[in-house]
Amino acid sequence: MAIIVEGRVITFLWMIITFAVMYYYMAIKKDKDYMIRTLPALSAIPEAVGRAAEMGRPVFWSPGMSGPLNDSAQGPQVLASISILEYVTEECAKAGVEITAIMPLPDAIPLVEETMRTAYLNQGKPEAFNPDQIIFIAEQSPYLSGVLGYFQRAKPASNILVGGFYYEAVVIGEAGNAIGAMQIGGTNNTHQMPFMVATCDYVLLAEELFAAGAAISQDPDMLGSIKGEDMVKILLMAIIGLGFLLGAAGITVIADLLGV
Amino acid sequence: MSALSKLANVDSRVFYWILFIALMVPFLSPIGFPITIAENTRDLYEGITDDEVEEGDVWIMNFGYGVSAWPECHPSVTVCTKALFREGAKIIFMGPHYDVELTYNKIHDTVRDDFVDKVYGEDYVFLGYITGGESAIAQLASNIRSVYPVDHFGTPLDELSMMQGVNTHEDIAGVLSSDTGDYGVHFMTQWQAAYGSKLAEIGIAMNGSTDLPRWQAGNYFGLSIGSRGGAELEILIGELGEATTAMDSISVSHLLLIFAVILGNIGMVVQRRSS
Amino acid sequence: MSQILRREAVYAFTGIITILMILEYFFWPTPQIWADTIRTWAIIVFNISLGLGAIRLLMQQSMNVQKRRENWQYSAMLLSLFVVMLLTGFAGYFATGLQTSNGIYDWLFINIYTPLGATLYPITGFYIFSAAYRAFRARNVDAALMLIAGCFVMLKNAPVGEAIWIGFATIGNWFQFTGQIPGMRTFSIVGAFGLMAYGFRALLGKERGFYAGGE
Amino acid sequence: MAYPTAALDVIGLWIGWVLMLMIYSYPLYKENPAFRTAEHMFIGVTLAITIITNFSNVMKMCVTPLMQGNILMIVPLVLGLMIFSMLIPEYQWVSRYPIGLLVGTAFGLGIRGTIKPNLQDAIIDTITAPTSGGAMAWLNFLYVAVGLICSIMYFMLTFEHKGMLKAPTRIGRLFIMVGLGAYFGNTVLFRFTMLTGRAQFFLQVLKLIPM
Repeated sequence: MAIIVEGRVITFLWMIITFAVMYYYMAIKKDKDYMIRTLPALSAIPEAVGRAAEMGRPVFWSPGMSGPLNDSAQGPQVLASISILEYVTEECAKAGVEITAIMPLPDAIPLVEETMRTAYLNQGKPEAFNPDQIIFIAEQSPYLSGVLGYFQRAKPASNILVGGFYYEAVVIGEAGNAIGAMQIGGTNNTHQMPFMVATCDYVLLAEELFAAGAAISQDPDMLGSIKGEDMVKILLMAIIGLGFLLGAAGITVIADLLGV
Repeated sequence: MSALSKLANVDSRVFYWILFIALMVPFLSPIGFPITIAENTRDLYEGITDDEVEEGDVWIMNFGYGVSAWPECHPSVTVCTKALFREGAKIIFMGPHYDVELTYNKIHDTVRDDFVDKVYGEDYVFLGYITGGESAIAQLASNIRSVYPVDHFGTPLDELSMMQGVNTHEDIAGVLSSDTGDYGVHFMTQWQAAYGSKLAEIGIAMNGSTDLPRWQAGNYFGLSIGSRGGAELEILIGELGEATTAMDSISVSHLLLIFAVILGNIGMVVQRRSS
Repeated sequence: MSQILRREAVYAFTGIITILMILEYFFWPTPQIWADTIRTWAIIVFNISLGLGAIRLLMQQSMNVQKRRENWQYSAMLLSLFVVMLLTGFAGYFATGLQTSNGIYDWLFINIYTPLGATLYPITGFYIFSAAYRAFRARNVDAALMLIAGCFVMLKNAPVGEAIWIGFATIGNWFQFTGQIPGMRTFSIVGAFGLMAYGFRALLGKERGFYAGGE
Repeated sequence: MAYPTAALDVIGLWIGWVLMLMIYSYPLYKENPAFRTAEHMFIGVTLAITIITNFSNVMKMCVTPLMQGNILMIVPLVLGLMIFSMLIPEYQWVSRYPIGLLVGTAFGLGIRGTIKPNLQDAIIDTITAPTSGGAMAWLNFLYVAVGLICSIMYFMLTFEHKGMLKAPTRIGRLFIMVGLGAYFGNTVLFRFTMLTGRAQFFLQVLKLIPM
């Protein structure tokens, strides 16, 4: 392995194994449809829309401050959130419930509009979609004020707070609690997960957010790569388990190998 | 609704007023609870003092925080700047926030005595604002002058004596990164993991939970967590400052919050029982 | 031809750059000039792209004023302060290379931007208090565990905790140095896998959501 | 820092104090014109600072070297300006190339940089037995290893949490809750410290405590 830079051999092997396993499940075993495990937060969406229908109040969706679509950390969260928006909008169109989207992300507006329009179309109600259902408010504080003002006025029955949230998760989550809304949260930003767990009824933690997006979009590449990830996680757990037992016995071969 | 169950629904503004006033009281009559030093903080201080730092070593100090996080990060950065200067190290100041110049001016104020006998261009330089995330920090490791052709004041780096022969990660003895955002993590993935560079995080407390496993795994040689870390560093250097002053307010506000949490939970239990 | 330019060529372009960054790391011990060039270009493009958000915000605020939308006066004030700050800043920049060399810009920077910047973000201190009070409740085992861990870490961080009872610091230190490690380390590991999965799909040209308007 | 003496500085200090109260009138009272004024002032000032700071950075890194003969710098300049085609619907596709450069660089550097610290170093630390600290150290060693395996198992996304997996994944979620709780506790310290700075500023301007 002299051609691989010293000290980066295991890193290289790890990357190649991960990519190979993912490719296997994305491309070669394409015929088999992989299913994402039950995600309580996803299963709760019909309940959230049903609640809104009963109470005659709207459903609210927002992806949080996140960041531009081309941000490698925040972009994927916005895309997963928009997949979930499609599912929520279809449920709302089916139940005749109003859905409002407030978002601070300029570059994602075309995608959100396109997604909601398609969702209404899929339910045979293209005329029910009004672009004004999407409210764009830039910058964190105005966005927060806009959302809290909307909560005071419309008192949504259910809030879908999924995406790359920052500290607005605390404020919106708590304000949603105060008006008694049922809340489904989800983020891959570790720093906001505690607040979502504290203020939401259901939460998609970390990768569950992307899995939910894949479960809805049924994108075979996404599903295949998530299946591949799971397989590599099994390998990882085996290494940790074996390494732990050997480590406890004073044998450091695995730790030494990992450091090469 | 019984009085106890009302506890579960006190108007938030009541707490906000109490909190804001409670934060002020200790400034007017300080209490001064004892502070023990955490192992991670001691590792940081010992990693930038005595034989860990040689005369003339060039260090990077990344101001990865803006004016809003001054109370959280600046006391620790102040102590670490003093410690490095007293060991004869040279410091490159930089940062990814628009107001990095204000933070640079503030370090001159809080480290005034140590700056007296230091000369700009020989003992320290200020490269100024940087943006571009992981790409920028990766490129900094490879070629500082491609990211910073000139310093903040427009002086070409080649005209600054301390920057002679300093252009890649190999020429940097160590990096101290103080972050509200991700630049410290970028230094970890693109400097420490890639080249084994000596790196420590002067972090905000919120990131303490993600930074601690990294200090334990050896990615950071030391770690300061929030204003509490600042107070510990002030004790280690023997010059109490802003962080120590703030600790009393932190104590009062934390007790208040725990009291409110208990209140809320009692209210919830009572509400459950009555319904 | 134009369809290829709009799609396949873009995905290939992205994939090639991803691969080049990876190859440089594993096959060359020191950074390479061609990779330096790509990174430097990416930094410059990133700098320029930040202008996009600014333009969109200005367009929105100008529309508010033009159409006399609700609260348009605030937008008018925002725009006028923006113009003053921009002109004085550029005056300083083009005179000396440093925008803060202009007295008006510097004064606004120190006396308007700094206090507001130092005030707006800490507003979360209020909200975390009511969030903790309202939502930090032991509704179930999960919430109870989160509550217990949170309270002991708070009592360890605040010097008064140790002053009341040394046990608070001991238990709090356990949660800080051991208790939270599995959970936090899992997020780092899972995050690394997520990044590799997304990067791999982008590398294969199968991740298209990044581009304006998606697919 | 001493209390300012120059008139302009004293005025500036008091303006900052009033602006702070205008902002905190929102949580302490309710959303109101004073808050909105201060907030819009901040957005306007920040917007100008953003444009000027980035403009000067592009000048330093790209335009000046270009004018000094580095012809290649024309490429990032053009690529960067291409991103503004996002504002013109029919030419939006042109912006995909600069975005491709940003996304490709971000993922390439991200992938190569994340594996060692987040996977290798993390596992090495998890499986390295303690060399001191007695029984408690060994208990903690067991706790972290078991906790890590169960927590990772929780994030298996294509296997139902049933049968053999039900117990370990349930335990895994509890380990994650402990982590999030500690995270919450640390976040409280961060948020309160920032607010403490404002409480201190409030008193300093009133000269009740020294600057």
